[in-house]
Amino acid sequence: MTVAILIVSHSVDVARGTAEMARRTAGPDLAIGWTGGNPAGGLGTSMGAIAEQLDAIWGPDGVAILVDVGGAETNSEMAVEEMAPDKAKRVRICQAPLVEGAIMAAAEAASGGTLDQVVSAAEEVMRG
Amino acid sequence: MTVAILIVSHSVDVARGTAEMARRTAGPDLAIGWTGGNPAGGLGTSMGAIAEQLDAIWGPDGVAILVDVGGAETNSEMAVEEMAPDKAKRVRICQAPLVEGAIMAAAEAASGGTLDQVVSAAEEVMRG
Amino acid sequence: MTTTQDATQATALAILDALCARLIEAEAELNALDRAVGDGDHGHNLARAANALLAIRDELAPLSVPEMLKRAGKAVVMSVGGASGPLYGTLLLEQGKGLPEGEASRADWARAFTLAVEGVARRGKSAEGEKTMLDVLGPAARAFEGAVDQDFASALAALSQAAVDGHLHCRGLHASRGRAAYVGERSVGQDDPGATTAMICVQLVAAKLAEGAA
Amino acid sequence: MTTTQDATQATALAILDALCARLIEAEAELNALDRAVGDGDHGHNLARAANALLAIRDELAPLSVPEMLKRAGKAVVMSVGGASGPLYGTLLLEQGKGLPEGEASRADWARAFTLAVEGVARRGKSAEGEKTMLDVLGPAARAFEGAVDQDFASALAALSQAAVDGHLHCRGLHASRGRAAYVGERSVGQDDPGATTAMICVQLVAAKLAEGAA
Ligand SMILES: Nc1ncnc2c1ncn2[C@@H]1O[C@H](COP(=O)(O)OP(=O)(O)O)[C@@H](O)[C@H]1O
Ligand SMILES: Nc1ncnc2c1ncn2[C@@H]1O[C@H](COP(=O)(O)OP(=O)(O)O)[C@@H](O)[C@H]1O
Ligand SMILES: [Mg+2]
Ligand SMILES: [Mg+2]
Ligand SMILES: [Mg+2]
Ligand SMILES: [Mg+2]
Repeated sequence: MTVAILIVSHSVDVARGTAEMARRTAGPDLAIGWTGGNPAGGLGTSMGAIAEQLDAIWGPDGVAILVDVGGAETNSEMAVEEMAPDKAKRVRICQAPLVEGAIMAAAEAASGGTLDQVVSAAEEVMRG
Repeated sequence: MTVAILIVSHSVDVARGTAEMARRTAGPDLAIGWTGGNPAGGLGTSMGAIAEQLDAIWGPDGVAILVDVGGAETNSEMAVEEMAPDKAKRVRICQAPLVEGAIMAAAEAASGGTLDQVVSAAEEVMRG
Repeated sequence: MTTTQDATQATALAILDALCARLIEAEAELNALDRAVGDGDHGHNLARAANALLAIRDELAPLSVPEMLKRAGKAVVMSVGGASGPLYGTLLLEQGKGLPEGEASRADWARAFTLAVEGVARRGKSAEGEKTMLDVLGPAARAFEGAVDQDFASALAALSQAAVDGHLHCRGLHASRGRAAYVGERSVGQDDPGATTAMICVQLVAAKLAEGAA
Repeated sequence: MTTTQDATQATALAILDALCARLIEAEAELNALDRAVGDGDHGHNLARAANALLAIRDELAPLSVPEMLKRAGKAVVMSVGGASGPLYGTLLLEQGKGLPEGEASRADWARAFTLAVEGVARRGKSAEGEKTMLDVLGPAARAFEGAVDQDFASALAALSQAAVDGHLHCRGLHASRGRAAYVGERSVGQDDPGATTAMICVQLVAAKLAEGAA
C-alpha cells in the first residue's frame, strides 16, 4: 500500500492538469484524487467535493492533500474534520505549493514513503 | 501600462487554469499569456510556444514569467535569450511556485507594481 | 432577566430573512470592494450563501435556535467556494454549538458569540490586526460581552458601535491574510470585503434585535 | 598534427546518423530508467530529438561542422519538451560556437567540448555531483582535454573510459537536481537517465572517431 494524494485547486483545469503531472511522475498505481471549482462550477473549492474525493481515495497508509490558495485549505480542513476520527488521523494537508508539491509528494508516495515522508517531501519545496 | 504575466506549465490544463485564476485576481486589463505542453502536445514545455507568447504580451513595463518544474524554466530562459537584448532586459523569470506565484504577481501587476515589485511579490510566496 | 424570548425562532427567522435580503442586495457593492484588494467574488460568494439559506428555509423554520444556527452554518460551508464560506459557516456553527439546548440568557449569547469568533480565528489560522472579518467580529464580541449587564438597548448599541469602529480601524490596516494579502501595502486605506460584510451583518442583527426589544 | 580531417562533414553526418539510430533504439530502456527516478519520459524526449534531427538531415548535410552543430542544437531545443532538451541542445550549440570557423585542431575540439559542458552547467544552474548528465560530461571533457597530446586512439580511449567511470560514479550519487531530485535518497544506486544517455553518446562518438582513425 502507498499514501494517496489529493489535489484541491480553485480551478478544475489546474486540478486535472496537476493530477496528470503527478500521475506521470508516480506511475499507474498510486491513488490520486483531484477536485477543483466551487459548488457552482466557477473558481473556488467545494467542501462536499473534497469530502467525496477523500472518501474515494482514503487508505490506511493515509492521504496527503495539496491545496492552492485561501479557501482551498479551509474547505479541506472542514472536509477532514467531517471524517470519522480514526480515518481523519491519517489525513494531512501539506503547507506546500500546489503543482510543485504534488509532484514531489507523488514521487515520494510512489517510491513507498510514509505519510510523514510524503508531507515532508512536498513541504521541502518551500525551503527551496 | 502594467507589467505583463506569462504562465508556463508542463500541462496545458494547468497553464490555462492558472491564467484564469490570475485573470480573476487582476481584472480584465492585465496582459496575461499562458502556454503548456511540449511541441507534441504532451506534458512538457515548448521553447517556440514560449517565444510566441513572449512576443504577444511583451510591453515596455516588462514581463514576469512564472514556471513550474525543470525544463519549463530552462526553455523559458532560452526563449528570453532569443529576444532582442533591449526587450529581453525587461523580462524576468520568477523563482516562485507557479499557481501561487502567478496570483501574487497578477495582483501586484494589476495594482501598478513595477517589474521588480511584481517579481518580488511572486517570490515572497516561497518565504511563507 | 432576558431569555431566549429575545431571539425566539420567529425572531431568528426574521433576522435570517433580513440578512439574506441584505447580502443579495449588496452583491455588486461587495464584489467591487473585493476587486480592489482580492479576486472580486466576495459579493457573489455571500449571495450564494444567502440563496442557499433561503433554499432550506422550510427546513430551518421548525428547528430550535441552536440547531437552526448549526444547520445554517453547514449550508454556508457547503455552498460557498471562497475563503469566506467556511469562515462565516464556522461562525454560525460555533454560535449554535455554544448555546445551551434549553433557554439561553443574554450572557449565554454573548459567550457563544465570543467562542464562535475564536472558532473563526482558529479555522482561518488568523488573528485580529490582519485586516479581515476578525477585525470587526473580535471587537464586536468583546463589546457585547462587556455590555451584557447593561440594559439590552445599550448592549446592542455597544455591539453595533464596535462593529463600525472595527471596520474603520480595519481600513487602515495592512492585509496579511487571505487574498487581500496579495496586494499587501496597497490594501492600506481600502476596506476589507469580509470586514465590511461582518459590519453589515452585525449592524443588521443589532438593529433587528433592538426593534424586537423596543 | 590532426586537422578537421578527423571530423569532416561526412564523419559528422555518419556520427549523427549513428547517434539518432541508437537513441531511437534505446527509447524504451531510457524511459524505464526515468520511470524509476523521474517521470519516465527521457527515452521519449531523446527519440523526439533524434527524429527532429533526421527530419532536417538534408538541411544539415551541406553545412560546415560548426554550423551543423549549431543548427542541430537549435532543433533539439525546439523539439524536446523535457529538461534534457535545452541542455543537450545547449551542448551541441556551444560545441558549434566553440569551434573556429576554419580548420579545427584536436585541441580546439577538446576546448570547445569543455566550454560546451560548462554551458550546460550554466544553463541547468547545476554542477557535477548532483547526479545528472554533467557527472558524465564533466569527467569526459576533462579526460579528453588532458589526453589531447597523446595519439588519437589513446585520447579517444581516455574519453570513453571517463564517460563509463563517470556513469558508474553517478549511480552512487544522491540526486539533487532535476526531477530525479524528487526521489532524493532513493535515487542512490539507480542510474540517472541523462547520465546514461551522455555515456551512450560519448562512447558512440569515440567509437566512430576511432573507426575513422584506424
Ligand atoms: N484566513 C482568514 N481569516 C479570517 N478571514 C479571512 C481569511 N481569509 C479570508 N478572510 C476574509 O474573507 C474575505 C474574502 O472572502 P471571499 O472573497 O468570499 O473569498 P476568497 O478570498 O476565497 O475569494 C476577506 O476580505 C477576509 O475578510
Ligand atoms: N538542471 C539540470 N542540469 C543538468 N542536467 C539536468 C538538469 N535537470 C535535468 N537534467 C538531466 O536531464 C535528465 C532528465 O531528462 P528528461 O527526462 O528528458 O527531462 P524531464 O526531467 O523534464 O522529464 C536527468 O536524468 C538529468 O541527467
Ligand atoms: Mg474573493
Ligand atoms: Mg475567490
Ligand atoms: Mg523525464
Ligand atoms: Mg518530463
